Amino acid sequence: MIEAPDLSLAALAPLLFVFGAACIGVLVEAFAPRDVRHPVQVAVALVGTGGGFASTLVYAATQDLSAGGEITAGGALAVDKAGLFLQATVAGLATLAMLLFAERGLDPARSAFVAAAAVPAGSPRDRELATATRVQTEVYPLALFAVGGMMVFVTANDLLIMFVALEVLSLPLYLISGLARRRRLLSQEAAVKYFLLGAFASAFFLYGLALVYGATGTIRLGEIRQAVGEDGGDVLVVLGLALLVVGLLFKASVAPFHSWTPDVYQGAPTPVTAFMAACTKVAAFGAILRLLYVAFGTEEWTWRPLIYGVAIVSMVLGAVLGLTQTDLKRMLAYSSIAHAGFLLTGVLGLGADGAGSGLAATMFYLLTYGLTTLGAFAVLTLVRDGDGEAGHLSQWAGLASRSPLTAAVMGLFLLALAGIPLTAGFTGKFAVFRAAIEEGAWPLVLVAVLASAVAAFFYLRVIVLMYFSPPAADGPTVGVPGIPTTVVLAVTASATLALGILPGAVLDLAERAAIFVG
Amino acid sequence: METVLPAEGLLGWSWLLIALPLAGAAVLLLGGRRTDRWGHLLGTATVAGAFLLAVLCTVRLADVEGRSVDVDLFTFISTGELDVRAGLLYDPLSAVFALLITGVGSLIHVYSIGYMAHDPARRRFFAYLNLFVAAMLLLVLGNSFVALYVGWEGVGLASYLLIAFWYTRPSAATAAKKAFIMNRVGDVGLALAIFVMFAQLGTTSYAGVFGSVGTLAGGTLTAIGLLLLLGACGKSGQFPLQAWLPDAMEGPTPVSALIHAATMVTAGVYLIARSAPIYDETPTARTVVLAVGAVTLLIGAIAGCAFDDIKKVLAYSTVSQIGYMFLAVGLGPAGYVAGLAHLLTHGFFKAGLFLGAGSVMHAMDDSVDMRRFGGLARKLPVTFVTFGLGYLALIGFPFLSGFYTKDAIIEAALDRDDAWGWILGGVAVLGAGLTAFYMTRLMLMTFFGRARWEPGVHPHESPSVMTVPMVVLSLGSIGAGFLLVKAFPLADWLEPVFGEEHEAAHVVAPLTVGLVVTGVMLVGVLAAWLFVGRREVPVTAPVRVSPVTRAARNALYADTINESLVMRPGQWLTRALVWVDNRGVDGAVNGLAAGLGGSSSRLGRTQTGFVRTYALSMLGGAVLVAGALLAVTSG
Amino acid sequence: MTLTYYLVLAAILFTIGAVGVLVRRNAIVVFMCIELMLNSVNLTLVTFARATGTVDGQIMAFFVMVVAAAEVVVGLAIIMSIYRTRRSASVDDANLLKY
Amino acid sequence: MSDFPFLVAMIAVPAVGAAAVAALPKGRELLAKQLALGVSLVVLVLAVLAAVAFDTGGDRFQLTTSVAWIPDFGVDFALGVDGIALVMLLLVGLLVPLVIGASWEDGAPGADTVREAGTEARSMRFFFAWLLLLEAFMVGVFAATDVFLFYVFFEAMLVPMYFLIGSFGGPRRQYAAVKFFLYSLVGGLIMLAAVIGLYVVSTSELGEGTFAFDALRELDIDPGVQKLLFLGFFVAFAIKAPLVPLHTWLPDSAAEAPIGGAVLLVGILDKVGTFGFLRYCLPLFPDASRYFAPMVLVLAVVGVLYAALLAMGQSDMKRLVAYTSISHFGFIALGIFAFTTEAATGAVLYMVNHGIATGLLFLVVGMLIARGGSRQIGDYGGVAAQAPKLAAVFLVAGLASLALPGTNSFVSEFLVLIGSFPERPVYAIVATAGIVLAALYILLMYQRTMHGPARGVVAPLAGDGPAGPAGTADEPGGASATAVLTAPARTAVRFVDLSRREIAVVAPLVVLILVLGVQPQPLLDIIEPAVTATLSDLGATR
Repeated sequence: MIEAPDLSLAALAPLLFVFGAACIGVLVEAFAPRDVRHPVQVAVALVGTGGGFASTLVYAATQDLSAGGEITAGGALAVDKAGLFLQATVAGLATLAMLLFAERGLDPARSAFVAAAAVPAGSPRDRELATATRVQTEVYPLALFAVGGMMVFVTANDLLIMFVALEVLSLPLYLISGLARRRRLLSQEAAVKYFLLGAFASAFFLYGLALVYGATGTIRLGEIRQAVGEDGGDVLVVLGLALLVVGLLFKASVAPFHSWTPDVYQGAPTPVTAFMAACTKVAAFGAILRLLYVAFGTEEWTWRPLIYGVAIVSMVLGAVLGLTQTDLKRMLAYSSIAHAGFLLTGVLGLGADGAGSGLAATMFYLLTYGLTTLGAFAVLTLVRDGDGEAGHLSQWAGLASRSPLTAAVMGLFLLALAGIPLTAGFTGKFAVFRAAIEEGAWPLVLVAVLASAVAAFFYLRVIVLMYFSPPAADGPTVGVPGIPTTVVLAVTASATLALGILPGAVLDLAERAAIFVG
Repeated sequence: METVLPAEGLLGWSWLLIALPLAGAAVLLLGGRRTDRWGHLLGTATVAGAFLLAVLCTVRLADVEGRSVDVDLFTFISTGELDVRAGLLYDPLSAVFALLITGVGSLIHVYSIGYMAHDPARRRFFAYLNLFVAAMLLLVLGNSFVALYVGWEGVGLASYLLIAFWYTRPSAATAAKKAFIMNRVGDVGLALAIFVMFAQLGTTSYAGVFGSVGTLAGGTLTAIGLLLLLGACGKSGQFPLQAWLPDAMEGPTPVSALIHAATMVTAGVYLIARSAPIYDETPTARTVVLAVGAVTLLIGAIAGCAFDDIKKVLAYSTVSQIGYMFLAVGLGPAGYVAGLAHLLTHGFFKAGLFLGAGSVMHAMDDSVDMRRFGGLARKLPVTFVTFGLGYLALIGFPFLSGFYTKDAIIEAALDRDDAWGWILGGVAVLGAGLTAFYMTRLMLMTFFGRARWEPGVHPHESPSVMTVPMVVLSLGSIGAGFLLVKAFPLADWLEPVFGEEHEAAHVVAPLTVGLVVTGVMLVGVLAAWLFVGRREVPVTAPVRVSPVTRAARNALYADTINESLVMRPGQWLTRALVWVDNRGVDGAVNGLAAGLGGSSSRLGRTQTGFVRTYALSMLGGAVLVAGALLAVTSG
Repeated sequence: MTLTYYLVLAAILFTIGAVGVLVRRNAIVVFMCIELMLNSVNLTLVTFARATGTVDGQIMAFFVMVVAAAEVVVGLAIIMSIYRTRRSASVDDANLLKY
Repeated sequence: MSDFPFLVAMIAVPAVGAAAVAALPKGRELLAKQLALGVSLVVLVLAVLAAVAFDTGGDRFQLTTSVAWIPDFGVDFALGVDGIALVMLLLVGLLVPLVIGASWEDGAPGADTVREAGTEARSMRFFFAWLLLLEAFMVGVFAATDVFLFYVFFEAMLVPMYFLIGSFGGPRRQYAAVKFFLYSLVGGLIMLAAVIGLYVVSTSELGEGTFAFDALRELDIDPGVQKLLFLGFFVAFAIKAPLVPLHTWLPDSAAEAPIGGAVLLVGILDKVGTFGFLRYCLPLFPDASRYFAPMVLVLAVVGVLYAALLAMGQSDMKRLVAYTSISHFGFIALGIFAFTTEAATGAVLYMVNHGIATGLLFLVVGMLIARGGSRQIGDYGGVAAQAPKLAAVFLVAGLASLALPGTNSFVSEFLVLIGSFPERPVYAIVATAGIVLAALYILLMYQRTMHGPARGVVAPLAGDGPAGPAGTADEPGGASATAVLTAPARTAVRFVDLSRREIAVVAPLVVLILVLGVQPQPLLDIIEPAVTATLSDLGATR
């Protein structure tokens, strides 16, 4: 007679919201008539993500988290303060991303997504569909599944759950990154690359899981910690740790596991890119933090050099490679690689047994970066030419004189990404650097600041083009954003400013939320 | 030096000496065209007023106990241990200079009214002239080296403005710049001297410094002495900084008379005389002063023999005469008074000579080429007479000013009674001969012989507003020497400053000296008559001449040396540095940027777009990571 | 102990799979190599389950199979779509996105 | 009186003003100007009142305000001024209105026509908005007594200046703007690392981390760490100041910036570097300061001569002035690192005087360029004959920047040299040689542009008749930065003399130059206590 595992519905409510919405979405796809589908799907998606976001906050507010959080679902999930913060971040950012998905005002064909993914790109049917205003809505449930996966990912208390969550968040992403309405070849190529490499990476993760299991006889993070604590890190554990981390670094697009990032970011539909850049980053780093904090907190000195190394490689590579990019999406991809490096300085600030301020700092950075980059991609969707978005730098010349507001907002996001004070980017950078220096990693921080100086160059170049250059002759048109995009821009921009000027409250929240259980 | 009483009564107002001309300058400069009509009168009035005040102050000073008062005005700079108060020191020495400056100054202002009558910018001229008088008075009246330095650079500015008065002439602009720069070189010396004083004594006031000269090490004193000398050389156009003075003749002639003959250029002598307490302690520095004086004396005299530009000749004569003064003050207590006496008399007759030259130019349509003069004696009687008197005084014709003062210097030199003494004495005597030669040459070429005027030139005597000052000055050139040396000995007046005049045991009887000098002088005159007076003066200077002459015509290649030693290397260095800065320093930065860009595009190639390459990089990364970790933990 | 052989075998299979990903051009084959890697992991898990004497490992293996199956579905869909567009399943042909 | 939060007001007023000006509808250029001028004048009044409220005998920091800002980082929004900061604030308050006055005609049709092709005339609203925002940040950077806050303003200052240069600058403004931004950013980021390091040290020493200047001053930091932190701060300030060899951004930026921007850049922004030396490097890292002093002094003295020689080699007036400033910054650094009251006081006074003198020089050069439409010295000649007032002001500015006695700069330069001589005779002697070079570069420029016959873009006077149509055609466009031409030769024009507006702009500076030249003592009395306090933190000898 097996007794049912304990389930704290309150703790699972966020997940239930999202997955529930996802399932409903599938049903809607199946049964709702085409013409109502889009509004319904959008509603469902927003309810799902927004509800997920709200319910995390409600839960955090109502429950007594003095213990740091609860372990539920038969020990599979650890819904703890940090987990909730990350879940909330994911859900919140996802809500904004959903709004971007829902934008219909910009593309003449009323959607950024392909009408019929199955139709071969470039075929006569495809060409006629390209102009038709018919929209396909499967992206919404897919995206919701991904969101759900992410939210599980950051609360997984169990390597296997982590793996499953990894797949649940990845598989839909593979698909929706192939659904661009324009430049379908690129989009499909992105999907293939992302898929193959993603699968390859998850294989590594899985093998690492197996090795750790073999060495410690368990896959519960807490138990792994005990086991490792007792009989130090033998070869299997170390190998396992390495492979697990590799699997996660891939998702976090940290060099040298970054190579998919530029291609996929460039090829995927921009809303999807925004979604990936913001949410996947959060989820991946959430998992990394949890793994290193809970399972290998006592092994700090084992993984420290690893993180140290990849952080440097990632920052330098991202910053340097970004210099010569001519496509904005690709440039932002490299910037995201560099930022992954900065985030790792925060991870390094975890300190022995997570004693350092690294966890709080990294979580705050994730929030700020997510908001800023989401906003930046949102602006990209506005600037268009005959063939979809005008991603080429040269097309942005003199944008300020054509559309001052767009340029101003973009400028704000770029300054934030460059980490200029009074923007969220600076507060985040300061937090992670501080954490790292407290752990004595000042040489790394020195590299980091130099890297961010280099990175600043390509952010500045965009500003120079927008403001100081004469408008290009065949300049792009700046689309008038519909309500959804407007909301996204308003939220992200104001948040970027607010977290730069008065970050106190949120910092404090992150500070108090900086606890993992398990 | 003895305690200085605070000033009261009239002397308390002596700052008006400076304030008056300064106010004049301010009014004229700010007033603009409105003041065109009466500007020159105001300018003259302020200086004349200053002269009266100076006379009164000096009279009052005579019966002040200790004959020296201190006029404390306000705190200029006070921070840390540095406390510079703005104040004046009115003592016999400064009084003498104040009289000279305001006196000659007033005369030249009057003269300028006529001389500049037709210049549209006459107002500006008088403004600058007033500015100069104010600065010069500050220089001589200031009670600290800082105050002196302020005046020092002030007169530098005034001289810059006045030399460049006709600034549309490139030559004038260049000459002005040259003067200012070479002065600045000297000023560096003066500034450093002040720094040393502050570092060693913590003060820069005359009282403070001279009061504790005794506490200073010999080396320090010598350093101070030499640095001060550098400053003096710059301002007084002494070797090696003499080259600017002749070029300064680009300025209007009254300027040459006032600034570059009578007053400013003698500031160096004032500085050394004022710093007597320092020099008395450092024979080394004093010897250098002697050497500088002697060398300059000859350079000036030799160069003076070769030029055909009447003003240049007078300029070099000035250089040479100031050489005499340096030589004198370099002799120490024996020579201070002699030097200052010569300075005063020189102030009279050289100013007179310049005004005369100005009058001649006025008559000759501003030509300065003596080869185009000749036979002007009859046309310009007043000028001829006054100029002639100045000439006689300068060459030391018996019983005129120059005779007394120059002899005094030569006697003092000989009285050293050592090898130096004889050398210096010889140089001085030789100088006297040369002076006689070039001045006689000038006289002959200008006033005698056949008229070699440019066609269309109709010489005419200058208006009385110009001739009167010339007459006054010529009277000075007659009497000043006798008055200062015999009648009312300057020595007694300056006694509070330089102490008792010590009765020197004359090595050579004054009479003998007088005879010898006069003899040499006559030789010079005769030589000049032989070379110039007897035969026809060619209208254009002969080309094929002896190396000596050529050297003299080039002022012993002073400019050439400056150019090849300073200017050329300087320009070269500048050009080189500009290159270094653009290519090197900035190049490094831009190079770094370019390097980053290059490596970026090169690294970009690794992003081949082939999935399998990506996979390879991942696998490689994984292996690397795993290997590293194993190495870390197991090793 | 004999279980080591299984582990080594699994490691070899994993390596073969990884190398296969690198050397094969056809997307399908590449994908099958990845599947091979997953299955080698399954073998490892089962082996360890045996070693520790628990069934966790074997249960995990089932999880992995399910996940792998899901991956196949998604993967084939993606590969098919690009194949129909390009008439080729060679991963090397898909390199419009680079640098 | 002194309870009134002057400093907060001095930051808030221009910040709000900037927003207001930027928010004005298109085409309300005149209103924008008037509003901007009004706001900046208010700031000036506030600055003066603050100076009145300041008690020279009182505490080191006065008019203080402090509210918690980011508790998690231990950051307070803490403001307060000592004598040094106060005089800088006065300078800020003084220069901004003048700059606005000088830029009055910019963007006027006359000026915009000479913008190089391709760029349409930019609305000047944003120019003035950026200017005011910059003023707010400049006030903040000097008034901050919290290192974090200081850093925030320090970096934030870059943005408005970046846009001023980039949007309203000369032909190569893009290059100049980016170069300016990156140079400063590199320094700033390195300083950021040091700032955090300092915070961490304070955490380990005081238990909880703080950025409060007064608390940090009390720390005694291990010498090794001090050196690292010192270098972190020093690099940032040495780039800002700038010291050779980190100077090459300044000539480009100053040359391409609009005149208004150039004045503030050289007059105030760069002073943040020297201010930083004095406020942060010396008191926080005394041992390191003493250890590195010789190195800094060498840089300073080399800079004095090197930059002066380079100035002589320039053919572009704005670049020339920029190089003279670099030379002057050498003097300031010498004064600061000589560690004597006289020298340091002189250095602070130098910061003010240089702002006034070089500010004036830039303004006049701008007025010249506005008329001639060229930055090349070679294109000018004989201007004095046609624009005597302009020439006179130019001369005053020049004399001030060659530190002629009677002008303000003399006092400061004299103090720096005489103060550093007792401690560092060699450096002082070498630096003193610089005064000759100063005379050279100024007089060379003055002679070439003002003296001699009319040349280049200066049309010779047609007899003594009234100014012909050519003269009236070239109504002075103010210190129009946009008037900088790429085309070398431009039709020669009759130069009109200073307009009333231009006189109003330069007059205050001329007066200050002369007054402070004779009566520097009031300023010195404000400065000295702060300096002695700083040096006592350093434990300097005298």
